[in-house]
Amino acid sequence: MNAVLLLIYNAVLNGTPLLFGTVGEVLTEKSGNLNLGVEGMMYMGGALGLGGAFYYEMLAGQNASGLLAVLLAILCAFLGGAFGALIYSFITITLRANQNVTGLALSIFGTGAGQFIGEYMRTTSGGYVAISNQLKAAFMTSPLPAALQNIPVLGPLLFQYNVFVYLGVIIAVLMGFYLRKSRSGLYLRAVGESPATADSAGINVTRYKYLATILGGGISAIGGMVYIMTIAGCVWNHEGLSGEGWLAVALVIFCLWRPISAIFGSVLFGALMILYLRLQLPFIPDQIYKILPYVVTVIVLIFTSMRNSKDKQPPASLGLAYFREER
Amino acid sequence: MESVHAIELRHITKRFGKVVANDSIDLTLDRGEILSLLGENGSGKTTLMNMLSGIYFPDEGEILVGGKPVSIRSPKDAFDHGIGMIHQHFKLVNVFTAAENIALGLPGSGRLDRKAIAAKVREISDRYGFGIDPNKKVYDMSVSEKQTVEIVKVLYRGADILILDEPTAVLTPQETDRLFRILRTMREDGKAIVIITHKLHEVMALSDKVAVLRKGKYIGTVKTSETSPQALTDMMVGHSVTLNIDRPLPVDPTPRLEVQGLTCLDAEGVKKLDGVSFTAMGGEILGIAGIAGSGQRELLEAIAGLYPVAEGSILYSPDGKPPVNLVGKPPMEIKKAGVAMAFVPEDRLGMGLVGGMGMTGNMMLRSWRKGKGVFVNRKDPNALALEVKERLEVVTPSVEFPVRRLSGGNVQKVLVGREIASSPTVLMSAYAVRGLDINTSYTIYNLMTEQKMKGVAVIYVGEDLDVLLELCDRILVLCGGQVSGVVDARSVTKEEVGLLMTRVGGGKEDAIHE
Amino acid sequence: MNEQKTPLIRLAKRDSMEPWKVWCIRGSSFLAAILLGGLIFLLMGNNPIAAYGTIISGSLGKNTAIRQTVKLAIPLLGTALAIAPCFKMRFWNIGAEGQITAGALAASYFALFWYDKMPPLLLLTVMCVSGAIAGGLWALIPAFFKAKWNTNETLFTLMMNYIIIGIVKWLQGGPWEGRPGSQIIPMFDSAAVLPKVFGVHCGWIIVLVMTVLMYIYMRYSKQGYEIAVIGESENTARYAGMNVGRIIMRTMFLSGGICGIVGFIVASGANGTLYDGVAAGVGFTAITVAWLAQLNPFAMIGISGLLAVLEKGADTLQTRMAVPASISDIITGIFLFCMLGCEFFINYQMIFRGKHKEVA
Amino acid sequence: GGDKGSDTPDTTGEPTETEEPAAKTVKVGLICIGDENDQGYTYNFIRGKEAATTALAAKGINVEWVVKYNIGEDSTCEDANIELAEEGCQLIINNSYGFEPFMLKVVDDYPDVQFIACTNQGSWNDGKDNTHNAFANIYEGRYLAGIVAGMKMQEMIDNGDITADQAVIGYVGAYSFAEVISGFTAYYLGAKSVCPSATMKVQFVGSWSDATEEGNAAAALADLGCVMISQHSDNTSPATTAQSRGVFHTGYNNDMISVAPEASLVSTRIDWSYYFEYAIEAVANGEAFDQDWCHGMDMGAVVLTDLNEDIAAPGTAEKLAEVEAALADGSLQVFDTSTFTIGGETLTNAFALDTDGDFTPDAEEAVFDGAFHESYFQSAPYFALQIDGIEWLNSAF
Ligand SMILES: Nc1ncnc2c1ncn2[C@@H]1O[C@H](COP(=O)(O)OP(=O)(O)OP(=O)(O)O)[C@@H](O)[C@H]1O
Ligand SMILES: Nc1ncnc2c1ncn2[C@@H]1O[C@H](COP(=O)(O)OP(=O)(O)OP(=O)(O)O)[C@@H](O)[C@H]1O
Ligand SMILES: [Mg+2]
Ligand SMILES: [Mg+2]
Repeated sequence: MNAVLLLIYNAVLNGTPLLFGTVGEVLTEKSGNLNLGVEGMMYMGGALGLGGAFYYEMLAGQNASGLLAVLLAILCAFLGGAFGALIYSFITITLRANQNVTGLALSIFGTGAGQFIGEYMRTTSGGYVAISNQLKAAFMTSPLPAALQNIPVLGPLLFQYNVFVYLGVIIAVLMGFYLRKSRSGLYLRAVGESPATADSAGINVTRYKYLATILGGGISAIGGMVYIMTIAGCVWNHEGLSGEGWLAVALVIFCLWRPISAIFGSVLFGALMILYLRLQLPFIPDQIYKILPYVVTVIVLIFTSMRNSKDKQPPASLGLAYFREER
Repeated sequence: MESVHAIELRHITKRFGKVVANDSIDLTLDRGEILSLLGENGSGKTTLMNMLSGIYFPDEGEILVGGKPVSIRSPKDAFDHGIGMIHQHFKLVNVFTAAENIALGLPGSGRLDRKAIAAKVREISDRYGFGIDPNKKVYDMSVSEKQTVEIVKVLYRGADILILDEPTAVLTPQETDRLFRILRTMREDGKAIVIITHKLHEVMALSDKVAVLRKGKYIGTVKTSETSPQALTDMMVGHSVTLNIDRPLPVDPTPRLEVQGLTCLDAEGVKKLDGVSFTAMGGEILGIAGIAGSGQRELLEAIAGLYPVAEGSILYSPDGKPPVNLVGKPPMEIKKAGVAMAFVPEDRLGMGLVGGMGMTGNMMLRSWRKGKGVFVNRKDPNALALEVKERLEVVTPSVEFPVRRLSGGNVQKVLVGREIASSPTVLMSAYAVRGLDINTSYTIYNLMTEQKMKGVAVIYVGEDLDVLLELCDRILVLCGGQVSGVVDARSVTKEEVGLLMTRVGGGKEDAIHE
Repeated sequence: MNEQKTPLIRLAKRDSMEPWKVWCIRGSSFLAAILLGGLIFLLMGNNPIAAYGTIISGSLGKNTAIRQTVKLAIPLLGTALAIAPCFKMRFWNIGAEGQITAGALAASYFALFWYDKMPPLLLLTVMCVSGAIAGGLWALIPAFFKAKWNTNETLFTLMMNYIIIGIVKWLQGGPWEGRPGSQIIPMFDSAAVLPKVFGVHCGWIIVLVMTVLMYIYMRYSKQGYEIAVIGESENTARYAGMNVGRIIMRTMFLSGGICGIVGFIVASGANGTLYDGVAAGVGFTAITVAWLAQLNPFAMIGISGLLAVLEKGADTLQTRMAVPASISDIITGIFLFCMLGCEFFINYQMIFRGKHKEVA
Repeated sequence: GGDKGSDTPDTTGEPTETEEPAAKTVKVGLICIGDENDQGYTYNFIRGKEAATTALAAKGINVEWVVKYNIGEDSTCEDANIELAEEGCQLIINNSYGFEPFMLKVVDDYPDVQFIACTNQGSWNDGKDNTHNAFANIYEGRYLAGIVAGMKMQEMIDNGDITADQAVIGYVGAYSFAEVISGFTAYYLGAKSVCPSATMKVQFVGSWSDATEEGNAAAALADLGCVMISQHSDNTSPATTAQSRGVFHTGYNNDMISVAPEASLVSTRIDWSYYFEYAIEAVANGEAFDQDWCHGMDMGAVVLTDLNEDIAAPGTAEKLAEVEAALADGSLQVFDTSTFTIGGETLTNAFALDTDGDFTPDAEEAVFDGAFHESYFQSAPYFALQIDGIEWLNSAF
């Protein structure tokens, strides 16, 4: 494989946790909820997802099935994120508290809870929390037939990824279709744009907001699990997830609230994060090189705002609580 | 045994904090009937109707639909009972197309069939003669187009109890006529219709019955055929009032503002004003007539320094000083020179007022920069707020109460009251009485005349031709961003003005017969 | 009416509430947080009473503890003050972290390279002013684009944090590094260190003075009024003759400037050196402080104090009761949730089914 | 005696029953940059603390520990030192390099308290009596780990899995800091001693602990053709990445076989218990102790974790035993100047100490008797040279 191919391959792997985080947050934000707690939810998802696979293997021992472990990890991670999002939803939707601050509180709470679960598993199991190689394969290697994987160039470019890469792309595409083509997706966007309008049209605003936020939180949290089970090698590393959630929040704006664009955005971010390792530039100090993803984000941000288009705006009611009797 | 009413309200009470918006109201509505709901600003009309459409839930009382007590907890419940409402403030998603807005909330399968919806929307708008493009985005629409979408939305759902909250406030006379035709057809179909409007001639022309509210209380219902505008006004206000505009002759008119060849482009480069020229005199009221969106708004904003000017000049002559060109001056300097604008935009709180602040804070919007030093003066604005509250009878618990929570008409009073109080030499007002009840409207007309008598050059953009003809000294007619005529309001007829309003680029020469 | 169908609970907005009730609600939410937190301690096998006792004694029990708690509260309060005008203007500045760092960077430059070239008082003044200017300029960048092209400031300011922290990392490992490879910038000369008053560097006096000034500024000044108007509606502000773009930039410069001063205080007063973690998450926590205080500067003193007590207390908790640091994050989260949620009961009224009287 | 359960690390040493009057109690403060959950750097100190407590109890010395976790390299460290001193600790241990400047702000106020800054070097020229530095000869452990790696690569060459010039080691380093440079140079020399064709590429990641960066760097190194990965950083992600890329790995700070059984050959770590025991005992007896302490395998201060026999090359254990013995009797020098060159030249002189505080060594000749003497003049490593065969992919950190 040549360097470019390797860069793309690794960028995709590196971007996949971000993709889940971003797509989940897109769904949340489309309902008008700005949940800054992605970092916290990803932490919970990471810890619980690993926990699901870890304890399953402890129970099942040698007979543990890889597929089941993957499904369990997804489920546990989803539930963890959904739980965090539920707290957030209750406070912002039902109790109508400020979304920015509640999100920040959730990221404090969630990182704490995630770390705690990781530490708890570590102390009770007396060492690293890790799963066996046999199960790891289910998480880290491609589920596709070898014939496809071995095609030159296309193999590594398209078919050698772990299962979550494909899952992430599928979720993103489905969500893109859901938002653009389906009736319920239209209603959801209406809730995010103008809850008063949606409400007066008979759409249950509260239900849409709750469902989108909880579902979105769950999907974001799967990203945390994907991070732990692929990039971190199925091991709990203390504070290992730091920063992924914030990047995901940034990516949502970067991709202009479009799940399909999030696929490309996450690969780009994944590439920018590792570029300094793979394309050494003698004239830039590495610490400066490492801020490249952020600089690029800023530049893209400026350019998109200069070409101000009405269709590329955040959902109009993003961040605002809705109360029917408010005028 | 009494016949079954389409809707019956019994002892409906609704409070907002200390404000009793509706106080034990009883009201009935029958099928095949159009009911006008009349009342001064803040008398609780919108609130009452919102309880039918599921936006509010009554504190006390009961609602019967078709004779059965029902509980309307949400707009969905209202739809289920066949109640559809067109709200005073648009309920549309800006980034959606007309068709998407119309499809909102409808039951249906997973996939959204945009084509089928668009087809049905076309069918409805063809049937009633609306011209709407299902694929046009709301943000590209004019106010009346948006209003049309709102109406189609309700028609699409096939509601048989229809509530319209001030639907005509933003429509042109032609559009209003078309709407009324539709409403009459629907009445024939046996639908029950409630319409809220402040325009008494519309009430007289359209409705079968009129129900009057005053300060949250139900006053009574009368048959339209048995009443008159004067009688209705007396009922609304609670005592006898005289409604006429007193139009003294201009005193010593001196040129104040001279606009020459004014051309303005919008963000997309479309000409919004095209070579507009006129002179506004101190001591007279210059009316500006035109179909909505003919450039009135841009004209006033350009004079106030809020809209970029591509070409032309705006010469302002202060007392005893040589004229200055206002083009290119920041709004602040223009204001300091004495050009004030009471602009009542389509979105009431979007410009001109700060929704979250009380009246005092809003009065400060004019005076905040006054005085040396870094601190603002709160005393004077507070006194002014109290004065405006008293003078224009603004219904508000206190001058610190956020104006956002006042009723639409009261919001407007605050704005107009403040502008007049700034003792300008040029006073521009656009749609100053939009949404105001008749009593308050006349108060405002009289205030304008009072200003004129003080030597102020008043520019009055209005919608109601009758009022324009009665109030103004001269009328400038705009059509498609161009001046299609300047006429003497005392001699011109309504028909002549109406003609000029639709004559695009119309011959200036023959129209000017001052 | 058909009682069956009446909603079980309805909501109505309240106009106002007597202050004692407001405080009762806030008090009970605080109590609820304490109980929930206690439950967590209990689940983890710790005695909740002992745990809370440790938090209190660890943060306020001794003079040294109080000093450290105050030291934690200083940047929190200062930054919350800085954020307040932006938030009032609805400019979501989540870049305080970066602005603090920028201020610390500029102050450090003078501390490191100019300490022997001017008298101490002048040096400290120069450090403070340069910190303010650097923080202000760092904030001005997103403000400029916001004013010019309405560029989304939430993301922009967030990115600016990472960028300036990256630059400090570079200085730390590059031009300003002490021992090669150590990533450590040498300590400042004593001339560049803020003196102590009552055992804590005098930053606390600076932030208290700023609290009063900020209160007056937001409440009574013309600029404060401009900020409030813009926060409500930019169009209205324009209509009133305000130069919105300039005010946005000015306010952000002020906000960044205060953050820069906080950066100077932390670098010079607390650490005596510069490193990439100089802001240490303060920028984010201060947002919760500012918001919970409802942008009231005096209330911020209390809230930042409370969070500092929690933070310092949690530190002691880990030392004395082996409660892991993650638990303290969980507890802090619960406190924030409760305090955020309780405002609902102040702003809204719940009407239960059957509570309203029927008029015959 | 006291219990030493890992969940009550702070109260160990509290007398549970009345002991002989001879028993002494020492109150010791420990300030940590993380907590045991990092399973790496701080965890090593906690393990050392527990082992030392047990050992001292046997000698009739009770240790009462007060441990502060998650302290930053900023003024909170100064506060922690003050707090511990106020609480009556007779000995305060700072576990991170960056703590020293903050510790030094405090030491004058408590002349009776002994302060230790692990891995740093301030006591050399700060002119104070109550400051100490300590480190272990971790380069010895690295050298041994290098031998394990080298033997594995040689086995692969011999099996024909790779060619001789494909024996490339990838090293994930935190910063281009003497401690790191000294470590990977020792490691490389160890590998080269058994696999002469070995070369090494070093990727610095700019962080002591960042799982993502470390994993990404390991992946980049594997993609560059490295068949062996090692690390000087805190997380397991280099190990797991090595396994997922089908290459081998040797670790640091902790045994990593459980997380990457197919890749992790061995790890090396510091065992702090010997130093703690030594220092605390001295304090208990009111004696002075070394202001600058450094020991290695001779005292067991550096240990090699269990060898992964399943994948290690045959004969590795025997070779290790042989080299360990040679190191112990001094017949083998890790930085033997005959085994490496710099720019093609043999190293003949290098300074060890910085006496004027400008952060560059300027005194005490480190090269003598045919070897560079690491950690001989001061505990903190000072080998910061770039030798032939090691390619620095980036050096800006
Ligand atoms: N990937 C996406 N994610 C979320 N929202 C989207 C996405 N793409 C488009 N939208 C939104 O959905 C709406 C409709 O999208 P689109 O432009 O595809 O409509 P269309 O052209 O009518 O659809 P069609 O693809 O059937 O031609 C737009 O208002 C846009 O804001
Ligand atoms: N959501 C609300 N919150 C607080 N007060 C309200 C609310 N809605 C209405 N009010 C108050 O109730 C009263 C009646 O308002 P309403 O909007 O029903 O008047 P209206 O008759 O429709 O007036 P207008 O003709 O100006 O539209 C007003 O005093 C208004 O301030
Ligand atoms: Mg109304
Ligand atoms: Mg020197």
